[in-house]
Amino acid sequence: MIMKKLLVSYITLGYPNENDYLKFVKDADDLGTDIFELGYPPNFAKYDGPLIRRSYLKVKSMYKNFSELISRTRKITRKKIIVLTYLENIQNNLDEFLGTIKSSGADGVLLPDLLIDFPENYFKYLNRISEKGLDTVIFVSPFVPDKIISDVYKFSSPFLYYGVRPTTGIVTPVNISSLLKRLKNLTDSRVVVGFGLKGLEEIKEALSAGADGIAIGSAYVEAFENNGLSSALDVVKRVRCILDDF
Amino acid sequence: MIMKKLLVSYITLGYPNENDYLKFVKDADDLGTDIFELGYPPNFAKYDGPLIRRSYLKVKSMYKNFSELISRTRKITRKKIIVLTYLENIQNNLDEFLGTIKSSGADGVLLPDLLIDFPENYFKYLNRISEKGLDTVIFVSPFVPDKIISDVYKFSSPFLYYGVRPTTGIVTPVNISSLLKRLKNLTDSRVVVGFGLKGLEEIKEALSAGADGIAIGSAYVEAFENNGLSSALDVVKRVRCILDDF
Amino acid sequence: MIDLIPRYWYNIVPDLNRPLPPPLDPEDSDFSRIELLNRIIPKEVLRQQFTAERYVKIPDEVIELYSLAGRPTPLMRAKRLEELLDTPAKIYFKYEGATHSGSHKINTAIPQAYFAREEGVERVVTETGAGQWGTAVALSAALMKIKSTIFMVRVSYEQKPGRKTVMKLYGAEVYPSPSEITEYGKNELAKNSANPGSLGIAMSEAIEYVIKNDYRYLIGSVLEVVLLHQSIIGLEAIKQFEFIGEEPEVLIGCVGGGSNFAGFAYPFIGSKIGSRYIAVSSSEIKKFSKGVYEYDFPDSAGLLPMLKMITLGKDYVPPPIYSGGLRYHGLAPTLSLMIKDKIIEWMEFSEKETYSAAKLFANAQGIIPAPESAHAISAAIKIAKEAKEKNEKKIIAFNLSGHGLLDLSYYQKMEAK
Amino acid sequence: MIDLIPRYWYNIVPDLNRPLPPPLDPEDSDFSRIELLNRIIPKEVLRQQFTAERYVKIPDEVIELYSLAGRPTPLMRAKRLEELLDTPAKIYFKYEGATHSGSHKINTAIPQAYFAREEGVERVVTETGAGQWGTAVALSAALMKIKSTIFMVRVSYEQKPGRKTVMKLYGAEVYPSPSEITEYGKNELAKNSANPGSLGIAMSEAIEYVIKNDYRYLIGSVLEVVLLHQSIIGLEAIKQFEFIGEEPEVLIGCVGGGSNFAGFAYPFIGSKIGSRYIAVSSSEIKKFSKGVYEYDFPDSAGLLPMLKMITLGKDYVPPPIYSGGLRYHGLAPTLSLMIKDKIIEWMEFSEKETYSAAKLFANAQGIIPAPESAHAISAAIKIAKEAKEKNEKKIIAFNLSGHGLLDLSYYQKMEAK
Ligand SMILES: Cc1ncc(COP(=O)(O)O)c(C=O)c1O
Ligand SMILES: Cc1ncc(COP(=O)(O)O)c(C=O)c1O
Repeated sequence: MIMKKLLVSYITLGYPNENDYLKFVKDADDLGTDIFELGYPPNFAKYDGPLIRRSYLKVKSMYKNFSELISRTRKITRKKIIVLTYLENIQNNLDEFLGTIKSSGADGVLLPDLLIDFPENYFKYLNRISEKGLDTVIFVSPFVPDKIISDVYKFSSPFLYYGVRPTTGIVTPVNISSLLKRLKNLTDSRVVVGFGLKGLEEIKEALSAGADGIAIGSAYVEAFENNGLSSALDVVKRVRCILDDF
Repeated sequence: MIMKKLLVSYITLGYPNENDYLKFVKDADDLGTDIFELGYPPNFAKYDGPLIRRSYLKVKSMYKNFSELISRTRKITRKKIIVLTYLENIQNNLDEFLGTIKSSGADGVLLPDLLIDFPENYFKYLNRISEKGLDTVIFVSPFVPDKIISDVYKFSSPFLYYGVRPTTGIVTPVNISSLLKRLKNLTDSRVVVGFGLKGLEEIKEALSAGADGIAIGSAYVEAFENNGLSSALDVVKRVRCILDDF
Repeated sequence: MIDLIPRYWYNIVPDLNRPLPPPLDPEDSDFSRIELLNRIIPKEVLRQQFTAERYVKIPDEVIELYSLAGRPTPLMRAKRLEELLDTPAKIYFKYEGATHSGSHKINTAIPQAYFAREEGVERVVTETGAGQWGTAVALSAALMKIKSTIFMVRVSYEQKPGRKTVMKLYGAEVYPSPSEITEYGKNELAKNSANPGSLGIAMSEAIEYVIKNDYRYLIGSVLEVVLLHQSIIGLEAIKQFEFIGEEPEVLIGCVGGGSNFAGFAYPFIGSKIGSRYIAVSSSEIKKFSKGVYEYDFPDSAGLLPMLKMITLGKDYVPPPIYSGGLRYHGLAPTLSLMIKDKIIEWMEFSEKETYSAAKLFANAQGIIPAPESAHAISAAIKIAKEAKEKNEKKIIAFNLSGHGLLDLSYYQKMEAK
Repeated sequence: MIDLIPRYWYNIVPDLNRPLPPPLDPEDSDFSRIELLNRIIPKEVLRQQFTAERYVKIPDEVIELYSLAGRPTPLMRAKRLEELLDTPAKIYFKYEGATHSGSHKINTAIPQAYFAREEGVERVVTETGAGQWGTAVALSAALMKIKSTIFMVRVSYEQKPGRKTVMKLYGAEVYPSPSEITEYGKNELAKNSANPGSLGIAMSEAIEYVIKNDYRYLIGSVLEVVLLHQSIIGLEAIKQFEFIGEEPEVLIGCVGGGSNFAGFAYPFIGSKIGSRYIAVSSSEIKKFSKGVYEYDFPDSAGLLPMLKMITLGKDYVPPPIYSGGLRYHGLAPTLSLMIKDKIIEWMEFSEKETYSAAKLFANAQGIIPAPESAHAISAAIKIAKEAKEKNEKKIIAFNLSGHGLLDLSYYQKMEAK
């Protein structure tokens, strides 16, 4: 049985304004997003590129309560909601943070700095997250050694996130298929590929190489920046189309 | 059958004076010299060392007619007489020279510069010498290539002269046995070794390596210079002893 | 002989014990330095910089050029050094000075120039301090039949005419830096017309020059892609050790940015050969004893992305030791990580100790080492002496990263001291 | 690799077409120079000088030291040079610059120093012009743990500090010649305190110093024993050619005293491999076009026996071309004989032609050749171009006798012209 390919749509919570944000989630859901990844602004989004960093800056100046935004999102979509933020900023009040987003309707978290900056005790964090009834989407990249991937992939749910480039939204040259082939040898999780995927060709390449889904984020933010909501939704349509055609 | 080892005694014609010279020849004959080599002073004895060169200088100032000395030598010994001189000096009146020494009683000639300085036409000279009824003792050395030795050794009679050092009377380090082994592979002539042989050890080494005889010259001249006739004759005795003991 | 040259480079990242912190922009940045890399570094080089492949195929033409340039380099036994030290240890060294550029730098200059030419670049640009790297780039460009421009720190340009001559002979344009060629250089000269220059200034000029003219920049150390290319050293050495039926236990290299050490030691670490790996710096520089592990810029101008590494700070002004190649403030991220995790040990030796080691080695083995490489020799001698005390038959191997034939003024100066 | 090093040197004398004229004292001489050799040259060296053995065993320790010093040296194909010349010919070269002393000179310095030490000599002495020979002697003495003294032509001593530094690093005492150390030197200085020196003066000082102190003198070229030791080059090359399954047809080398040419070409001649052998000198020196074949002294002071050779006269004052190693007045006797007999051809190239060839080669193959060696390159290029005209797939091989890393002032000077 060939599984349907996942479309994971990232959007920064409340971006570019509450109205457009909620419309985007609703329509993106309708257009075939399988899972939402919501950016919860950290102090410094160090592993993100300038587009997403700009979006964080913007929303930080607009809202006080991001959990509130999660609750509102929860109301308009039944798709899984994964909250993306940096462990660095929440480690001191982790349980509280996890409790809040859980009660706001989030299904899981994605912490891009988990493996990199907490190499000694990421297992402890994984436990604490699952104790709160939340999934963890584990973020791996070409910078994560084989051994670590083998150790952690089982704990990633509902998929394993593979960032193929050093940062989001910056198109550096990569050989997506060779990167993915290596990863698929190490895991039987569903793998969603993200970080600067650009153009139909790259998405097709990822799918051909065995990606189970695609994460899109910077491309939405860029579309919003340039031509607003409808343009961002166009991106959703086009990507879904490729996924379905595959 | 083991052949008796040859003692070839070189002496410069008339050296150091006629009286001692004739006595030397006579007694050296009695003491077991097999063949005499008589130095006929050339203009420049280029392949000889300073001892023999000095002896040439001396006799040149003493005598006019060296053939006459050969005749007198002939009268006191029945051993073979080989006249040593340089082809360079006699090439222009070769037939006359050969005729003269032949009629003075010489049996052959030894021309150290024959192969070296007349590489294109030494065969012609060998013929002219044999036409005069004289033997040629061919002089070879480590400077003579294998091919030339193979070509000429048959024409050397009554033996092949092997000068193991670059010049007479100067003791440079040589490995006599290896030099001789090489030569014996190239020829089945009787090989007499000379040029600076010094000390009993070297003579024994030459004999062990297959020399059929030993040529002594500078050692006599040196003995004459230092202690006169009896000392020179002592050398003859000692060498003969080694040859016979071998 | 060409058969001894491996067909793949080795990338240690998939074999690390923990994830490598990725390159970063600083928090207050208004542009992406990672994006900027796209405009200055050849595409394939950048791809290799961020690859997760354990083995990266070496293009056939690069293998041929490696062969032309003197690879495989010999693995030699320093038997006479052992004798002089009267040690039960065996000491081997891999001799990178046998390449035609005289150091390991050619191992990465060739593929970088190759990838630049493959994408149609007409000129490659870099900076050089002591001149080893500039020489390697000039030669590689000549081999690729493309042009090269080298910004050479002015004080070296003036004091090391030999290196300059070599680069020019290979057809490079060589400018003393700061130069009038770039805005950055002009500014520096305006501030101080007698500016002796620095690697930081030269690097900034090179990058500016590349951006303005759409040339490509070649990088001499620190980045993972450079370490990847340098792995040819260790991969060859492993085959050579197999050939002679020995297994080294201690592997040693000197470190500037870390590329020759990593190139030598990583393949052994990856193959689980050896039990000690020792990176050596200078006690005048104190990279290890004073450096901190944090995000910092690899270049003084801060045009490149920040890397998490052991660093003395991008504005660190090194003391004027002769080993130009060790005066760099940072250390390759994978190497920094493994030093941090104590998988790799470190040592530091003074210029004086190093000079004695160099002289001892030259007299024992006949090779005049580059002053940088002499730091590795110092460590090998130290370990060999320890082995003597403990009467252990240790097998020690170090990387001799370059010869010192163009560093004779160092020997002259040290001899006079 | 050590297995590639032959176990025997090859002596061509037994394979000549005619006898080699022996060394001579001049007619008016009151002492024997051949006898004097006994007091200045190590015994075994002298024995080998006058040997008739075709193969002379190389002592095991010498083989080990050859290996230590970088032997076997690589046989390389100059494929990119072929491409640049667009020739159907294949061009190979034997790279003697890969030895640690940087030239072929080490091949004879090692055995000479070895035989000196074996007979208990505490110090070896020689002269040097450009410095290649002095470097080789200093290194060999260091390897034998005996002392060395080098009389270095004063003008080189002052203009080539690099060479001097290398020799001193190897522990040699280096004196500018004329010096105050010898009577000969003192006399020369008394005549002219600004005397720039010459090889002849330096050689005379070295020999005087040897005789006075009962040291031993090492000789760098011309004598058959030196050619014998150098045969290691060609013997290795023959094996290397067998290994790659090729047979060279044209063999080329530059000539000063003749040792690197002979060392390379003689084993091929002896094995009847090849059809053309080309010895190359400089058209500024005109050794071939102006030299005569006659007995002459190998040294200007006339302390050594006369040799029958092609010579420009022992008092010949060469023009100041940079190729110091080619400025010698004579040519080894066996080589002279075979040139005379047209078994070996000759060519001469100007400094300008040679420089272009050197530059072309450096850019094609990455190696900076010694200016002497560049003469061989010039001839190889000439033959390759002829092969192109005639569309012949010739196989050309030349000996690259040394690298030019310590001759950079030559490149600088020629570049500026
Ligand atoms: C001979 C030599 N060794 C070592 C180094 C240090 O650099 P890295 O640590 O990248 O090998 C350099 C750098 O210039 C060098 O020239
Ligand atoms: C590099 C090099 N090549 C060639 C020569 C010429 O000497 P030979 O003819 O003895 O090889 C020399 C002599 O100094 C030299 O240094």
